[in-house]
Amino acid sequence: MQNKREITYLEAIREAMQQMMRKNPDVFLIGEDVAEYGGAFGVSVGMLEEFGKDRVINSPISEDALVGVAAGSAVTGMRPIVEIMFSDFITIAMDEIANQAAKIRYMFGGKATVPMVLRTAGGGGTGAAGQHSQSLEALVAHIPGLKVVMPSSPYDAKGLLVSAIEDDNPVIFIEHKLLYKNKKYIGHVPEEVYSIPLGQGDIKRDGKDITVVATSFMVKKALETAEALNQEQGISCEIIDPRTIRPLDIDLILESVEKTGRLACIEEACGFGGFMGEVAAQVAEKGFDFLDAPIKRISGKDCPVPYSLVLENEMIPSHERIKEGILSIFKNA
Amino acid sequence: MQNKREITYLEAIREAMQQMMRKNPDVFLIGEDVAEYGGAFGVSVGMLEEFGKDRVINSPISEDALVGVAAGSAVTGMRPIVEIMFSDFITIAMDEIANQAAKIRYMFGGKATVPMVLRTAGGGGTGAAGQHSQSLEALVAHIPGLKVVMPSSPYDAKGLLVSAIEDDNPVIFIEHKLLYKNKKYIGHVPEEVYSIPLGQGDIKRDGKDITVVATSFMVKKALETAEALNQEQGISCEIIDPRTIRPLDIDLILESVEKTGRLACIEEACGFGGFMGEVAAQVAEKGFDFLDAPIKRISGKDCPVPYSLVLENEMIPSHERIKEGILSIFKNA
Amino acid sequence: MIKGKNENTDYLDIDNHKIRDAFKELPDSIKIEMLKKMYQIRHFETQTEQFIIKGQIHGTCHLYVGEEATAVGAVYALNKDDYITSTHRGHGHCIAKGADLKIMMAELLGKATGYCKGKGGSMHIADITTGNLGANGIVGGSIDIATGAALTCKMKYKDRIVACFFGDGAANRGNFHGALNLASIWDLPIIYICENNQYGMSMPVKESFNIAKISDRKLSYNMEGLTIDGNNIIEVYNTVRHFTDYCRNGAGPVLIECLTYRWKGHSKSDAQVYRTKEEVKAWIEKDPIIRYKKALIEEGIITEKQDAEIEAGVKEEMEQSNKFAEDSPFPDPSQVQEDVYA
Amino acid sequence: MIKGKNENTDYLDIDNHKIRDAFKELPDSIKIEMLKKMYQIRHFETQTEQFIIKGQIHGTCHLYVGEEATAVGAVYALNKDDYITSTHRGHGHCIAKGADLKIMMAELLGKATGYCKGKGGSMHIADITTGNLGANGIVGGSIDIATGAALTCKMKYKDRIVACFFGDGAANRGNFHGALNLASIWDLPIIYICENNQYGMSMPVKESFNIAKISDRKLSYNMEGLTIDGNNIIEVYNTVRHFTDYCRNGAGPVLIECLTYRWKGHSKSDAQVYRTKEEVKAWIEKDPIIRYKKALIEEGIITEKQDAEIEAGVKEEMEQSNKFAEDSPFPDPSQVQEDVYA
Ligand SMILES: Cc1ncc(C[n+]2csc(CCOP(=O)(O)OP(=O)(O)O)c2C)c(N)n1
Ligand SMILES: Cc1ncc(C[n+]2csc(CCOP(=O)(O)OP(=O)(O)O)c2C)c(N)n1
Ligand SMILES: [Mg+2]
Ligand SMILES: [Mg+2]
Repeated sequence: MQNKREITYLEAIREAMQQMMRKNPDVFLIGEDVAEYGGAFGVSVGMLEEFGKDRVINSPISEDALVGVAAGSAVTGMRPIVEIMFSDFITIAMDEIANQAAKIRYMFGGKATVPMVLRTAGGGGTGAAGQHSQSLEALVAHIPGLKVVMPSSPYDAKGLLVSAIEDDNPVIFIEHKLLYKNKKYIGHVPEEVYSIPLGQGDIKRDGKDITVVATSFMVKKALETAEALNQEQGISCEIIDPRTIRPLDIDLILESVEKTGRLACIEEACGFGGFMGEVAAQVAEKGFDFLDAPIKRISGKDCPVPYSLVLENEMIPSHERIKEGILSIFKNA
Repeated sequence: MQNKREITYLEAIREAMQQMMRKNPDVFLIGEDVAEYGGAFGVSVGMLEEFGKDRVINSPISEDALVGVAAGSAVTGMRPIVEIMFSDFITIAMDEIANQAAKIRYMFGGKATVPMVLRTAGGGGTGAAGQHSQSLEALVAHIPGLKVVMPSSPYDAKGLLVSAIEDDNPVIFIEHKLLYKNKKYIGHVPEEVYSIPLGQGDIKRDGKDITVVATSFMVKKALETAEALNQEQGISCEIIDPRTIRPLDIDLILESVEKTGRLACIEEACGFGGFMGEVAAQVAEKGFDFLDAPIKRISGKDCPVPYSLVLENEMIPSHERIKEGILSIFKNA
Repeated sequence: MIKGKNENTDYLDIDNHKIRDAFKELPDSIKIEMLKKMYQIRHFETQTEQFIIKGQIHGTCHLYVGEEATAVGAVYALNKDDYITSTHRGHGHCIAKGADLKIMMAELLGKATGYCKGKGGSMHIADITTGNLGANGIVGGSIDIATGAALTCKMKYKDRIVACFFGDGAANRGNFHGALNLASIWDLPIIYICENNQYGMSMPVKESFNIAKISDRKLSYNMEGLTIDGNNIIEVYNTVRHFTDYCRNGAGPVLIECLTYRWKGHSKSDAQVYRTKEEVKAWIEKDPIIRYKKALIEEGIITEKQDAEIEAGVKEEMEQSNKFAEDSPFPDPSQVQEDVYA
Repeated sequence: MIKGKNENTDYLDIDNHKIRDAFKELPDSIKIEMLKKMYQIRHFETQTEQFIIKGQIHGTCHLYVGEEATAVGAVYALNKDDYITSTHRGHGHCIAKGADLKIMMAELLGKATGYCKGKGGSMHIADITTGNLGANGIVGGSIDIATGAALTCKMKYKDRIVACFFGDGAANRGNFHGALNLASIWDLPIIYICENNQYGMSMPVKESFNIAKISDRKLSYNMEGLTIDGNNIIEVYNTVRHFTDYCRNGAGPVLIECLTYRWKGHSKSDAQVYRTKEEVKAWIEKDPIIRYKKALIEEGIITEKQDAEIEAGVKEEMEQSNKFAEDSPFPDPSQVQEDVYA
């Protein structure tokens, strides 16, 4: 059946770009190796052939200038999608992202728009070590003027990317390398263009005992762990994927915590100063009375992402660590 | 009396640099306009004369290369102090800070040290608008491998800078523009070299009703507000200045919250994704049972720092807003 | 006054480039308007300095006094719908491109009627309607933004080009390198105008560069470029005008270095220990306004009296601008979080 | 074989530079050692590829096959206590500078006995004891770090210099520009060695640059520089050797471009759609090892048989390295948070 078509996360992202580029001649893709090579992860494979080299543009290795160029083209009427190969490299363009793109509108008194999307691949698990595996969403989530999206499924990826491209603000769109091609995580994606509003979270699993907020690839690990917890311990997890971390759908989280009384936050990023601190803090502020137990964050350990598989598995939250973390909340209460 | 000498925050910082440079020929100062000009805020005035241009080095405007050069010189045996004029510009050197300096030791398996200090001026209140007024400590606090210091008094500034220079890790040392020369905030600073351990918070005011964690210039506003609250409402605030936000002296905070049962967190940075989220989250995790009321963060509003005084005053936490925030905790409970 | 006029040709020899003397073809009215713009900049800045001294300006300002020929000469060589990007020292570019002095001054005083509704101040004035994509508080911050605007021109507005102003200090920023490389490989229609005013804050060009001419950095990108007298508005006009055609024809980017000088301190608080009074004086003697005015009088385009009238008119305009700015209301604090998102 | 040997002089003419033929003065033992190093690199990479295919390497690797002459020629021109910095394609530099193959291979397999205790992997091998300040996963990431090391040399170790390797792609990074400018204004003792292997990942140099020679970027910093045949180890040696004296004497930085080619795909997963098989084949015919070996045989320094023995010895050494690496234990997970801070 056509409307049950299942595709990968990568294909969903590509389809969103293709469809939006067909619709609107102002949309174009620019980044390192996005043309013939199809991007380091193959997301744009085939797009050069369809859209030509004027709309699928290879860039030399100068992330700072690249993002600045995207911002400049956006201010003057184009709608660039700029691909930064690894999210670790947003550090190179951090001035252009945080001081320029994010602030232009405000500083100009609302007299400009910067409709650009910065797509980038985050996360570890690939043995790429400290400079190619980070989850740096906290760096951009902190900056007013940006929107930050972290889809965890093909369906969300397409709908959110469509919204991001249609949005008149700079949007940082963080994809996860382990989701791109993994057949285990394919999902239904409608062929037509559809959009998911930025700022709307999603309940990925209904539950009643505990609210689990997770982002990106951790949504998958949380879902898998929730099944195990349900079967083994009879614990029912409600899993919330905020999908966009700025703006954050805190109401959805609060409603859930009101129901469950417990909160676990799961992120791949280093916990200290990580984004889930914001989620925890907001719940400790606005949902304090709902809480029956301390909030628990399960995060990447406080070190760079190591190379060796045994160490990397230790650094990034594992199913085991997520499970223990969730269980500890019940023990504590 | 000599040991009651009172000097400004700026003088304390300069003295720490001077004394450490006299002691150790490997220490040098490098940054834009640090020589004849004495740095944009005058912190290094006179140092060129004492140490000469080989140790007080003007840099062209290339913050990325500058920080990389500092890291490279540190790895090979020097102990650079690099001044980044405004903390907003760390975004330009974010790769060098977060992907290089912070990670070199870990990625090399512990076989290198990067003893450098990056001094920079943060905060608003000077009408310098969106790109010269930010409080971006959250960006660096999130990165393992860095230490992050935010002194609020002349005494702390000197002792912490001495420690930072002696430390074998990259230290981000964030000063506040409004503290530099303000006679209101001068304080006693011993003439001899002394150090304050990085990672040790300080109780700036004893109190029993509420714990107030504040950083940098907000410590001053919190102290002033606490006096007013005490006089007007009989509320006794305990004010904790973590001084270094990475490593964070969470024990000191928890001990205080255990005593007071209440927590307010005050930061100048935008609240969303700001560092106080980490403080709040940690207390919501480890000190949940101590809390008698929701945690309250009082932060910069979620927008770039605006230019006009009336707007800037609205964006940055004011005495009034701090007071109301603290009072709201009591109303809530 | 015009350097290296070639005998028997229509071309001027400027830094070994053959440049057409397009200035002489301008109608007198435009030539006079250019003088007026220079006065506007000069008096706007003088007034700004007064407001700083009187404490009416909350932040800092970087004054363009002494550099007027560069902004006015370059901008007048552009078409109205061409883009410019500006710098922290941006009042001059902004005025040259047609900004309203009242609205600018209101912004400096932090008023709701200012260009940025008081949110940006001196370092962030933009006027998209006149093609001014804005000042920038980050040194060099607009270099890649301008390059992006040039990409838009190439993709969408094929008859437009971009002029990107930046200082000598900015030419050492990393994004300068990345952006000029992009412009060169994509043949973007952009004129990079480096205002070499001899210092980046306190850092002399001779210490921050190891090359004699910043425009020689064109060689890293195989682009055209040259170094000109930025205090000679006719030379600036002719040179930029020459390259507007070049860019508009798709021949790619250009790097022009304009030698000039800032008369005032770098910003509000600058003891100027890094330069001598003699040096400043020598440059003040090369006042670009006086030079241009004299040229216009020599050529019989205006008289001394007319010149005085023009300047008086500008002063009068400044009075009105000041009044408008001072009388304008401050923004309402409740608006602080508006305009963050579209 | 040696380009442009000047008649009646001791100098070679390389890219219009007069370069002394220092190679000929080397003892045979060193000339042979250089060949051995090239074989070590070649076989280390071949073995690495095998481990990748067999799935024993968790991350990615960037192989240096085909570029051996550049690393070995350059490093042998340095003193032992000079520094180098390397790149994501770093095995060659590391081996040339004297790293232990066993410990390197252990690192690639993620073992506790590796250079980084399994924390860094291929892209982060460093060996401070041999003066190797490390590979870098950030393209161009080591350019400013190397420049900082050169500052240390100038301040503290006046007899040392730095050789900074980086790719063509890296020469477009912003920090390349900032760092070369700093080195030039401070006269730092550093040799920037751009390994132009024709591509940055899939991006051909002819599309990412608008200039014929990357070494011409020296002009932006008024530094010395030239473009040489990076597949000719003797030319690389002589050129770098020439400039080590220059740098050590305080004459400032140098930019050398070595023309070379990577035989393998960019990394683990590269379909190589951006280049033709013919092009690859043409470059394989310029195999730097075969060229050097032939030269040594021609000059009577080794025989075919000795060459075969050297290679066999290297293969044997690789066997042992593999065994060491495979037999070594993985790090203990409990160590994951060690080594973050000193
Ligand atoms: C990236 C960055 N670094 C430093 C500063 C502080 N700063 C403001 S203006 C200036 C000097 C700029 O020199 P130049 O580009 O020559 O412009 P000029 O002021 O001479 O017009 C500096 C260092 C800044 N605003 N941005
Ligand atoms: C700053 C940065 N951008 C992008 C990448 C991804 N990447 C890794 S290697 C590479 C190509 C590098 O080209 P070059 O410098 O010529 O070195 P080569 O691989 O050819 O040896 C790219 C784009 C990276 N690691 N770092
Ligand atoms: Mg200047
Ligand atoms: Mg290459």
